[in-house]
Amino acid sequence: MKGLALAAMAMACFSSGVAFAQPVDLPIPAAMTTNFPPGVTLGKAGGVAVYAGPGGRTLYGMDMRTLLRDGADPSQHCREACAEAWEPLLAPADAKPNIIFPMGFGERGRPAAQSEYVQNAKAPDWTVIAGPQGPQWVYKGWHLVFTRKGEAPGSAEHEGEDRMVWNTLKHVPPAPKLTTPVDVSLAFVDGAYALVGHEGRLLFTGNCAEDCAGWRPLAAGMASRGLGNDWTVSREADSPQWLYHRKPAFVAEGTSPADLPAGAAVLRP
Amino acid sequence: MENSARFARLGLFGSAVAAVFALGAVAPTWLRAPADAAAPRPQPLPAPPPGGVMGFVVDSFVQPVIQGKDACPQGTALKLRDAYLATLPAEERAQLERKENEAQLTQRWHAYAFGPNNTNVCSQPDMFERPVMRTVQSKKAWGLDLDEGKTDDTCAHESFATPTGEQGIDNQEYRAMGCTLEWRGVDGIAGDNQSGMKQFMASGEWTQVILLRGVDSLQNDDEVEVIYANTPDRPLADSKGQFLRGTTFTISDKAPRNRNVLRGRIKNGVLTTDPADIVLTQTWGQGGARDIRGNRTKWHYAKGRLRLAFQPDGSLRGVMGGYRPIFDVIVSPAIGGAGSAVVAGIDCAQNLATLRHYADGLKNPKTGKCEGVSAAQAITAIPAFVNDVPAPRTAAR
Amino acid sequence: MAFDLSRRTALKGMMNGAAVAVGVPLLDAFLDGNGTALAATGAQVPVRFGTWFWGLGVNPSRWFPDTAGANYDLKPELAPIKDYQSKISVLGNFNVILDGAPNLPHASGGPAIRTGRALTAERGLPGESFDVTIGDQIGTRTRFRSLDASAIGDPRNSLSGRGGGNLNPSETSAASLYTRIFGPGFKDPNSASFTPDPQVMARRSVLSGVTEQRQALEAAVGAADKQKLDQYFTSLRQLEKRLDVELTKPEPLQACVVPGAKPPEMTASGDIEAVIKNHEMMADMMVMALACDQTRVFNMMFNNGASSLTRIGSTITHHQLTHEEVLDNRLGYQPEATFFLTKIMEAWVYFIAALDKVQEGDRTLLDNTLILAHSETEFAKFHTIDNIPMMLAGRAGGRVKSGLYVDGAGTPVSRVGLSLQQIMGVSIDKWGSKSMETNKTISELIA
Amino acid sequence: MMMNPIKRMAWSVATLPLVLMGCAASEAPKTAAVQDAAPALARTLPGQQIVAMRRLTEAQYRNVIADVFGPDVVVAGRIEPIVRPVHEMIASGAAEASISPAGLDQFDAMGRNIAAQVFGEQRRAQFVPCAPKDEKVADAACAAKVLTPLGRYLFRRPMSPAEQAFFVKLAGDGAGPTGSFHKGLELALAAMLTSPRFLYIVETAEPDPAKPGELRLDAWSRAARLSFLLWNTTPNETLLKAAEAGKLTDQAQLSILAETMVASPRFEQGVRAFFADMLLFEKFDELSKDPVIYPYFNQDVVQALPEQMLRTITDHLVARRGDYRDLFTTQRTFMTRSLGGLYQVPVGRSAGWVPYEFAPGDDRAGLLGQAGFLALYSHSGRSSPTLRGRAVRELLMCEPVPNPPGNVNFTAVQETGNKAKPTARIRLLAHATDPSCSGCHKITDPIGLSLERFDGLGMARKTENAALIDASGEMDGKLFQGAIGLGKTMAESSSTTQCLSMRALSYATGRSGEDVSNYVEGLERKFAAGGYGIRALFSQIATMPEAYQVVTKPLAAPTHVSMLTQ
Repeated sequence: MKGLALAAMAMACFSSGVAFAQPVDLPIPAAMTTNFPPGVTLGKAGGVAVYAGPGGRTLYGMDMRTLLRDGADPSQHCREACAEAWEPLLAPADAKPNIIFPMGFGERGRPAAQSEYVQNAKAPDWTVIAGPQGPQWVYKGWHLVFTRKGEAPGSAEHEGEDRMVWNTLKHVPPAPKLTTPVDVSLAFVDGAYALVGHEGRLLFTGNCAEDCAGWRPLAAGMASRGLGNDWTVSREADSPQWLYHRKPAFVAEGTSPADLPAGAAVLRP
Repeated sequence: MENSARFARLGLFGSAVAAVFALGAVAPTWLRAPADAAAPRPQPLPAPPPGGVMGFVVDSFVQPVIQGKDACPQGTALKLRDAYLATLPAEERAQLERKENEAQLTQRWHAYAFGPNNTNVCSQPDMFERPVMRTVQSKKAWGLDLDEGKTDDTCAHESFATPTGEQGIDNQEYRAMGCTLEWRGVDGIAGDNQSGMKQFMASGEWTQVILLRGVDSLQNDDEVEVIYANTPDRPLADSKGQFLRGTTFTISDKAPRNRNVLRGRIKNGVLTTDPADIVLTQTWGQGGARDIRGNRTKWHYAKGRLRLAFQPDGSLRGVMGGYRPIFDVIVSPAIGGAGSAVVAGIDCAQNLATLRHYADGLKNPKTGKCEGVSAAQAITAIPAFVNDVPAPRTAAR
Repeated sequence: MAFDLSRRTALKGMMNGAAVAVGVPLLDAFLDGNGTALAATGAQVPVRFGTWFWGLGVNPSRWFPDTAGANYDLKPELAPIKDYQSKISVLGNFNVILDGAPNLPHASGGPAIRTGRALTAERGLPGESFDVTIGDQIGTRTRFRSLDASAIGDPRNSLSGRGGGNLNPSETSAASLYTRIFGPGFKDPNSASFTPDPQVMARRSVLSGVTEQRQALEAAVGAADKQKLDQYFTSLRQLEKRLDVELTKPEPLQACVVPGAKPPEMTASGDIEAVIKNHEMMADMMVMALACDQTRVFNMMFNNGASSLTRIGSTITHHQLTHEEVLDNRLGYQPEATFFLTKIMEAWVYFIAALDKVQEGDRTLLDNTLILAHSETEFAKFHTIDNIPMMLAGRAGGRVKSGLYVDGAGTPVSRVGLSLQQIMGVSIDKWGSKSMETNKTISELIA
Repeated sequence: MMMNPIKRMAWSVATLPLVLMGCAASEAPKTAAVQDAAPALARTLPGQQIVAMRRLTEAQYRNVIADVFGPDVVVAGRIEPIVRPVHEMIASGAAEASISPAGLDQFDAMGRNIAAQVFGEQRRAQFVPCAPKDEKVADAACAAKVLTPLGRYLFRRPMSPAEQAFFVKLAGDGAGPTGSFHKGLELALAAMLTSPRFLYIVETAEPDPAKPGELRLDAWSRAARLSFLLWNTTPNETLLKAAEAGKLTDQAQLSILAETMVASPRFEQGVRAFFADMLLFEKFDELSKDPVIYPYFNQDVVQALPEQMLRTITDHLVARRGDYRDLFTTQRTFMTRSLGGLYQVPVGRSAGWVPYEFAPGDDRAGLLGQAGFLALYSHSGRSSPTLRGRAVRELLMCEPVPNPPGNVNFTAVQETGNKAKPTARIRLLAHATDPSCSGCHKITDPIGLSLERFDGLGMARKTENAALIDASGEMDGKLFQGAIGLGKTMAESSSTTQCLSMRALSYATGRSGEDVSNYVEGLERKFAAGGYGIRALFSQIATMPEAYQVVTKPLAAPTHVSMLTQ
């Protein structure tokens, strides 16, 4: 097996693709645009924000990478039985496809017209591929977009089906523009953006009243005059601390709201 | 009862194993016999710790191959290049094998890896018709008796005996794959799998732990809870790469890790678990445009069971048996795609055809066809502290 | 008296032991092997740094020595370096720790050595490579901050860059390397006029300003503290002197001989003989670029990670052989693939020899240079990345000991990058990320 | 019999003539040889007189930069270590430390690197409150606005108008050739960071109104003293303001401030720095073990060992407000995953530190049962009862032990594989019976032998070479068993607490143990009265008027000898 595994690895060196993948069950990256294809709206399914299509039905992505075994071009996979159950989200009939599924290994048999196409891993939110039923939308370079025929709006019933082939298209809005101290950034936590510190640790504020031992201040420099209108520095405490909108900022132990002490609230922009 | 009857049939360490030992320092440790209940125990087993909780980290997890000329008398299975040559008339073959025609031969056997519409034997092995390859001819294999003689959900197959004399061993994966170079190697010692799998265990990508609860005696105990699980913690090792004993691991059941809860019992110092689905992490770590970063591959043993013998030094040694979905066996080269075929010369379609031919389990009730092969892994594990997932989460399960 | 160590001795003593682990600053004055404080005399031969890369590792049991320290044993695959053994140290048993990041075949090892980080994307570098950091330290005053070349002719064959997806592209032929170095824009260092660096000028004037504080301070202190202040201002004066050196037109470079003619244009294919030829011409060019002080940092790539080297008349590549050819556990190696390794080691020796032929005062160019040669895997068949073979050649102007086998005992490979940067004067105390973060210098190497 | 530490120190040297002969008399501890001489500094000097200059330690340098500019500014590089005077604290070495050319080179590189970060695009907005008229040229007015507050923080007192003008001019000099206002600021800040006013904590004195003719530290020096003593960092805004308002020369207000400071979470940082100094933690940088003999030794472990000791110390003394004496018997500590392997105990989480409590009766009791201590005072391939015993005597009880003579044959002790002499106890018999050795070994080995159930890495063991280990020990006539017994004996010895008092005072003032010895007895009484709590000890030291008196010292040749050379 290992020999096989190694052989499999050898593949990497031959592959012409420079892309690196977004594994299907890892968090989807934030949307880059707020312009959606016609007919696409935002909805909720399975408790999270998702894209919805015709009739408010949840949009699903068919992850092309998981279907490779069935043929060299998984973008052509959904025919017959699949096409009976799933309805492609078609782009306008005259839309010119601008993405393909990369063949790897020198694009054998297909004209080498790479330059006309966006690279999958670097693709913008919405691209168009030549699907079996005509030009079809692709989300984030890999997810061929469908709705499930007859599914009720707001349903996520087919999430993860067929060994993770089908996944609802979760919507992560683009991050707001914000001036922050170095080492502070934004992360999408529990359906909204939150301020995080080094290694993604959540920033929080609140009143610790007595037991402040576990409340680690977000340290600032005492010579710092703050940043814009949002961030000021408190020099009154024993060590200089950042205030966000005049609320003292603390750093949590971890990256999840579960890591916050009692009485603490996540700092959000 | 049935178990004890079977144990009674076991003999001493087989000669094949002894031969391996004779090779001395190069003999890798896992080549020693997997758990062997009847082997003489020079030292008594210690008492279990108070509370009956014992933890282990798996330090070796490989396919058990029995070396020796009788296994593959015709030699190892053909690589793609030779498999291609074998399809040709003798004259043409001789012609191509001439040094001056090497370029042409290369071009042709490479082409043999590809099919219409950009398909290739490894990415789309189902789409190629290939003959069955050379398989293990001997009657000896390590493994477990999975079907225990029942035939209702298996397909016709020939069972093996262990070198120690245990009968009814189901290991068709070994029959199908055991003559490949990757499994067997060229030197009668070991194939690439052996060092490769060790590397994967040491890398921390797959780390496996075993947690036993309710152990009252290492000799005999009717009921033991066995948790066989993955942890994201990389094993701590000494400067020579040997895992250190007595370090702590924390079980995770969050993808891509798994946690299997099994029921087992100990007889004569051997722990055996009841058949259950056993799923463990398997990542291959490849890149590539179509990469799925290993999150889709698993070690999946249907009706899987562990049989592990407690050793006087505190370690566990034994086998896991079960039925693997056929495609799982070749998932790694399949992910590698055309590169696996033309760089490593692996004909995944041929592998798949052979596995299909010998499939003996996971019978599809609709088609009546078997979609899995019986299989075995040799396992050794050393003492460790194992933290289970937090209790509220296990209770909710 | 045994106890009364002077500070100088104390520092020196510590350097021999764990001193660099304690991070004693590596000022030239203290590191000159002859004990001459070069900073005081002003005349200083530049110290250079470079890397030399080859793909697909070695057969470990036939390459790594068994005995640590000096006079290490030469195994068959390392035998080609025999004549230069005293100038080459071998580094073994340093590990790449990925912390759960996938081991991307042929891609993870090289960047881990160069950046101290695990690669997560398939291409590029996970951080700044140390040759770039070193270039920022020692290469700012030469025409090129670094020169990069790939003998196999692939411009993307590079492990140097500032991180992200970008790599410094390699020159692919000796002819283009010649044009780059000696073509338009080349000024013969032995005749060119000299323009001081405005940044250095500004620093120099700031330092003189600091010196002006002296009187004010010394007026206020007692005798004990005055002694400290005197020492401080003496140290400051040394710093000023060093800047003065940088602001003065350098001594002529006697070793610099501008090659007369541009080498013939030739494209390297994967054919090993052609790559060897290309490498030899590139090596000669690189040596002169160093001797003429056009650069103080270089990266020479022999072949690439998944090496497409082939043997004349054969279509099987080196890479393919490493995977396809079965490992004979009895022999411990793959005979066919080993052919290429031997050729690679010979090429490495050619490179070393070319540097060693150039005399600079009483030393050779090699003595004034430090070169890390390394591969991207230990044993390519399994893509193993622990114990990747590495060698250090040259003595960095006396800053390092050579001719040793250093056993890293499974410690992170980032210790190598940390040590190299410290030796080259980069001001860092720790380097690498996650499990590869380290502050442990390889003190055995420090002279 | 109770003796003060200094007397004991004298005793150990003077009342053991055999020891001295056996251990080479010429190598007696240096501290004993410092002679009195006329004060070099006339006490009549007026006002703002520099009376001491203590070089910043590496930890202090890092803390200062983080406090002034924020922890996101990277301090890359190591600092020339301060040489520890024999049997003394690094803190007192700091008062003698000069800066070598190599050291200054490093400070210069670090300073420029920090300045580039502070005035780089990313952070500029935080530190430049004004817009220059033209970014390409100097702007004195704006530069002054930037540099004046920085000077106050970095020099721990406001800059004089002359100083201010000086650095503004430097910024201008720098802006010229580089064609950048911000480059100019960068160069000026780099100059501040390489200035002796920054690199040294400069203590200045003023006439003491209470004692005419005497000097006392002025307010700014007091602010720095408090801050570096209690928090190991630069004075914060509150302290600087208090200095400005004259609060620090007022005994009552000084006490209030000191009390607040020892109650702050930042006090832990000060306690850590003190113990790292007292326990010679710089030796961890050089710690190495034979990986074949000690497979559990690795870099993770090396980094965790001192941290485990510090966590045990601060948890016990600061968080739990424990009695210092109980530190030698406490069963509480902290573990990481790699330490869990060394200790062979389960660790609750895979990452980070988790509290751990040994079972009652476990021999892992107290600080001396921790692997950090045990490994540090061992050889790379074997344990050393002698080193351990000596460390207990010297570090924790302030009783110096002379070095061995130069001509000792160590073969018998080093032969760990000798089956005829399976245990260290048996091997050390050679020293115990050789009169030239026994004097010293008598005072070290019986202590260290009680820790023999821990090997050279500090892993527990019951046997050595298959022979059962006898862990009985003896100290000053008291017999005990194992680390627990040793811990109890330590806790009962008055030397233990007296030693800590002396070390703390030496640490605070930068003076040698001998120089502060007169105050130890008084301090020790207050330490005892405060239940041997660390807060009581430090607030006492931070407020005792004696600590702020200016003591002048003759210029003596520095003695750069490490404390434990063998």
